[in-house]
Amino acid sequence: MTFANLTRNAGHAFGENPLTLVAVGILLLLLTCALLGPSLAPYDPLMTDATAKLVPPSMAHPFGTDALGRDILSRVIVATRLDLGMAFSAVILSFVVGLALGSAAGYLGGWTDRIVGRLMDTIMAFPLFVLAMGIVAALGNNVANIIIATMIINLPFYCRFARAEVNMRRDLGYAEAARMGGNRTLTVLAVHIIPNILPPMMVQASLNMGWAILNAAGLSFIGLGVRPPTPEWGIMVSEGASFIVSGEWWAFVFPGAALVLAVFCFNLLGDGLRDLLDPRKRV
Amino acid sequence: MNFVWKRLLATLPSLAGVVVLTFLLSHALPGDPAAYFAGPAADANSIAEIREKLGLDRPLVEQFFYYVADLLRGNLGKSLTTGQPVLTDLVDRLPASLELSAYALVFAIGCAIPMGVLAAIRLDRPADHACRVIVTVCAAFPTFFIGLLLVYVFYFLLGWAPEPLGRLNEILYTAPPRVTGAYTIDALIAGDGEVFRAALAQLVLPAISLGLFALAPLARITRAAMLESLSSDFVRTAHASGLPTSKVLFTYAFRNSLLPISSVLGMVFSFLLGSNVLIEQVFGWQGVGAYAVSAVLASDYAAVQGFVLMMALLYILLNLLVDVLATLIDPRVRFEG
Amino acid sequence: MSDHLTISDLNLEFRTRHGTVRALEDVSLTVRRGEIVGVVGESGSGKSVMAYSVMGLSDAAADIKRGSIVLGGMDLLTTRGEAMRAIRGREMAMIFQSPRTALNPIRKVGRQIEDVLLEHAAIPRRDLKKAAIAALERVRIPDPERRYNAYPFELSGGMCQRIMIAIALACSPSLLIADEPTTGLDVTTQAVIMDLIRDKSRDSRMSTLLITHDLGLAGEYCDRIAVMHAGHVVEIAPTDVLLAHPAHPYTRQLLAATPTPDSTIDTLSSIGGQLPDLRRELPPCRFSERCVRKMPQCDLPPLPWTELSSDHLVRCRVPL
Amino acid sequence: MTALLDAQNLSKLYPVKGGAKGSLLHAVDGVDLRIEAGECVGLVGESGCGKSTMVRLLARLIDPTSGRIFLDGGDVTAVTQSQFVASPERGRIQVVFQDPTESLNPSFRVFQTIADPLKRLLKLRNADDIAAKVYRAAMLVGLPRELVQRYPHQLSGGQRARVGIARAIVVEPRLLILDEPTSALDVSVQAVILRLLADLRARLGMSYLFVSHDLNVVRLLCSRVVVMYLGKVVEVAPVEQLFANPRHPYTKALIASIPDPARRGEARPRLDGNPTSPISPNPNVCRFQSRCPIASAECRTIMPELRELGGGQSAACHFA
Repeated sequence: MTFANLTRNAGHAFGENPLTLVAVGILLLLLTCALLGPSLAPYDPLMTDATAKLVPPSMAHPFGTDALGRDILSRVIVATRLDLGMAFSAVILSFVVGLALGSAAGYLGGWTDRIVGRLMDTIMAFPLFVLAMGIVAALGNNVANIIIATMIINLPFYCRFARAEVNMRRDLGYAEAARMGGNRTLTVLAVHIIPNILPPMMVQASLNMGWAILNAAGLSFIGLGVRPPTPEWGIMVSEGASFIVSGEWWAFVFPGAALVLAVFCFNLLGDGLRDLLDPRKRV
Repeated sequence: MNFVWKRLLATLPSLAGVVVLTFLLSHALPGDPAAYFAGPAADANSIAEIREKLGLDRPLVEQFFYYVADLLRGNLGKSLTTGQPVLTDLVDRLPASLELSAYALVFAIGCAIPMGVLAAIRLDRPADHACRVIVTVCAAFPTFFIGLLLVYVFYFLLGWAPEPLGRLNEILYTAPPRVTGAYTIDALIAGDGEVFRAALAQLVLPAISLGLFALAPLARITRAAMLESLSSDFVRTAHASGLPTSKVLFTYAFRNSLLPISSVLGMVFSFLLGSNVLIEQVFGWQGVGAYAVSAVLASDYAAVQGFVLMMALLYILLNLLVDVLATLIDPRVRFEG
Repeated sequence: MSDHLTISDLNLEFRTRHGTVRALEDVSLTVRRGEIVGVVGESGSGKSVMAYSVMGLSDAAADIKRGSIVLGGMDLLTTRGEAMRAIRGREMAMIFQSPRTALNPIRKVGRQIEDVLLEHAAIPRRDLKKAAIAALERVRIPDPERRYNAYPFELSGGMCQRIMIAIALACSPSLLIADEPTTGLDVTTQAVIMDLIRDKSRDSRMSTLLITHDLGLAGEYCDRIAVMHAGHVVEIAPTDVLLAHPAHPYTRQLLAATPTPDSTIDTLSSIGGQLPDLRRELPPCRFSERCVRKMPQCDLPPLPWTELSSDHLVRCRVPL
Repeated sequence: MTALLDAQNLSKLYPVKGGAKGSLLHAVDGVDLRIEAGECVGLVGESGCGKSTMVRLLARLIDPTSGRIFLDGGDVTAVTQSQFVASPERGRIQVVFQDPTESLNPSFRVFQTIADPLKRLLKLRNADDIAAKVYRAAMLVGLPRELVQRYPHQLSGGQRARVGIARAIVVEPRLLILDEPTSALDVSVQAVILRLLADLRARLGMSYLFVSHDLNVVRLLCSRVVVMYLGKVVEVAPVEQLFANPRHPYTKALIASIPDPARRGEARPRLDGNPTSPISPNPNVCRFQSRCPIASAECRTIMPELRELGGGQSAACHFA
């Protein structure tokens, strides 16, 4: 798997899996909402309207309004930036830290490997969502800590992946040849090995993005991190949940659907990216 | 049996890691744990008092020893919200969570493995595509959202499911005498069919919501592992030897797929135990998850810490079980130990 | 000797996303009762594809366009499903390269032999173990009672290949297909395994098809050799004839490229060009683009079989 | 006269994971090896005999447990391998690795692959100088100019092998270690590469250490052959003498195992029995004893040392 394969297989991957194109479409929509959110939203997401509480979807409010009369469509749009932002920051952080720790462990072996391995084992010894809850509870209930918690529970995946990939390539002919060619340990790792593991790592990251979104939203759903009235999908679902028993479905369905759409999009992108890089690995 | 002992020994570092990490979460982080333990309403005086009482003014290492010593005595501290020892609270509520998770797991395994196997055997045919769609959809739905949707459809719209408020409608039924703590089992032990049915009815929606999320990774890995086995050299040998299709599929391909499947089970347990928290929230389930959420929101730190620790122990135990099962499947693991 | 396996005019294509690969074209080959026939060719020549079509184990993307495969009077290409399954393992058996992965890693080797016996031999269950141990004995495995309980990962590559042979020969098939059985094994082990295969086929008058890329190996163990190039059988002859008087230019060049105890670096010569891309439109003779003796008539279809003697056939218009 | 390469009493022992305490895998055990300037030495043995560990030791990719390596009389083991990487000595020994696919960085173009050692070892900075040397190396190995800007996956196996050789010779080493350079190639390609290697040696005056499991290939290029068995050298001899009169029973079996159509049907010695484990072997027992047809009580009490037998031949056997 190399970047060169990427362009080579692009045609086939898109041709055979049109869903990837759909995912790219959803991604563009999400990115637009995330970047331009407030200016796209028809209403102020925080503006309450006592006269229009729990209005069903209509022309004026396509997604209806919530218990305080706020426009749900506007809130869903504006929340995109926060939800994707939290997941994306967490994924980027765990990607970078995981790559650094994992490749050091995989390439150097010995004590580095043992310490890093033990650390990751300890994280993995917890049910991850529970650990995230514990971390947020300990560090303090705010958005930054949601990101940190999500990053920590994602870390082992990147770290182990990078370790395995580096370890596998360390003794491969081209790494040994690089050493024969006068590359020092760090150069072999940085110039010859890491560029070759970036593409599979990126597939991993893309597949992971959906999971990160679910985790961040899950934490908000139980009341951690984001505080009302900030628009955020998880918290909106949680607020809307109280009105199910009285039949006001729109309050929880639309933010929930936004979540599903985002996760769905990144899962498909990850699958598509994997096919692009290595069509044989398709499962 | 030798292997089991070795594997048990191998969990010790994990256990140690878990204990250290939970300790660090409460003691070594920024912020004043004494303030946490004292609760939001405490004044400076009582915080200082608590700090001394908890030994928080002593060096970290010393505190750690006290912490471990307390753990060994089963002392997880007192919960602020319930006023009871945390251990009592947890033991009280654990069966509810376990019961729910067990049903969810049975549901997930029961659906995912046949689905994955079928998809692999019928590769690129309608059954495979259907499986793929189900898996993709399940993987994209947050557990809590599925739960809410199911409640809306099956309780509000159709009226098939009972009201999503806990484990048993306490107005109509009385809980069976506690033996295991799991209502369905206790009801059966008490021979009370009506309560059993009622408890089961309460379980259906939350168990399915929980199970659906675990279903996706399991079905995915089953399909992948089966495909791997089916394209392996030894399955080719089995075909070349003219063995019956059923034998090739089960004795040769499926048995070999169990190993990768069991290695993903650990991940699935992690999902289940984590999502339990969310689902208990949605269905008003009186389990440890709901207890932990209210503790977190009330800054009831001893309770949260106890919960995290217990979940980690439970998870380690489950993984141990899976590993022991894996050795029964694969002789190589036994030898490499 | 009578013909036991007859492959005639076999045409096989693979449908891939990059186009149709014409993997076999008009392949004909016979194996007589008790004879060892070698099929020699470089990678991509189609020798394994042919072997798999005999066993009915072709890839799902393979499409047999034309031709027939007859084993002992039975048309294998029209035999399907259960009937084919009954033949495999009993009438014909196959051994593979990399024997370690060809055995089920989590099943005792003794049980894997029993699986075949249970299916094809009328042996009562209580005698199965004895029969399996006897099968291990027949392939000269020392201490067969202990090996019965071994898992493949506990055995060496050579030992695994003997187990494979024991599985293949468990029901005394009349045809054995050996697909590169010693590739990846040490040369000393290779000799032991090949001796075993030769002895077994001699003992029981079993026909053997040996697929290999090593002309030297085929030369030592086979009665006749078929040379394949780019999906064509280009020459078939008794071993000594083929080695001494190759008639096809490809055979001759392959011989010249194969190091033997007598060759020197100066006598070693290579074959120009590469295997043609089997997805393209190809000339009648698929070797013509690499052939130094190419003549204008080589481009005229159809490519004939030239019979140099009753036993020596070559697919070349202008044989040497 | 000082030899180009002189390895003395070289050992590499690996601790065994999960084994009994203090158990060591004896990969290479007290090996002496001399290579004269301009000489081509073959190193043969079965898989697991320590050939590839020897390659890595001599190439200074790993540090020996004990022993010294002198290059042109200078001790290159005086510094650790990680310090050695940057020393000017590094360029004087280069390796052509076994699998041409694995040994090329998939994300480097051919040009980058060949240029990398120039930049690192010769510290060349001038782009024109680098390009000149890269194209010259490509020309030497017969790699067409237009392929130099391609990625490895766009090349055939033979072309990749040429790139691997070009990368090794571009820094003009004195000693080229060839680690099974053709084992992954088809015979027709193998022939080309072997001739290329012979030609390069003549033109550039390098010494070769040619590592292979195939004696027929080794004899084409080498003047002297070293035979290893389980980490020990069992026989050293000029190539013709080794084939004509092997003295160690292992060498005899090895040569007898080479498939040879000329000797079909001849009864030749075969190696059976279980090889001794390389993990902490008894130092007073001949390593080959368990498979040896002529082993006696002496072999189980005294480890035979390598003995000079005259004519440049030596063997480690009591009965040689």
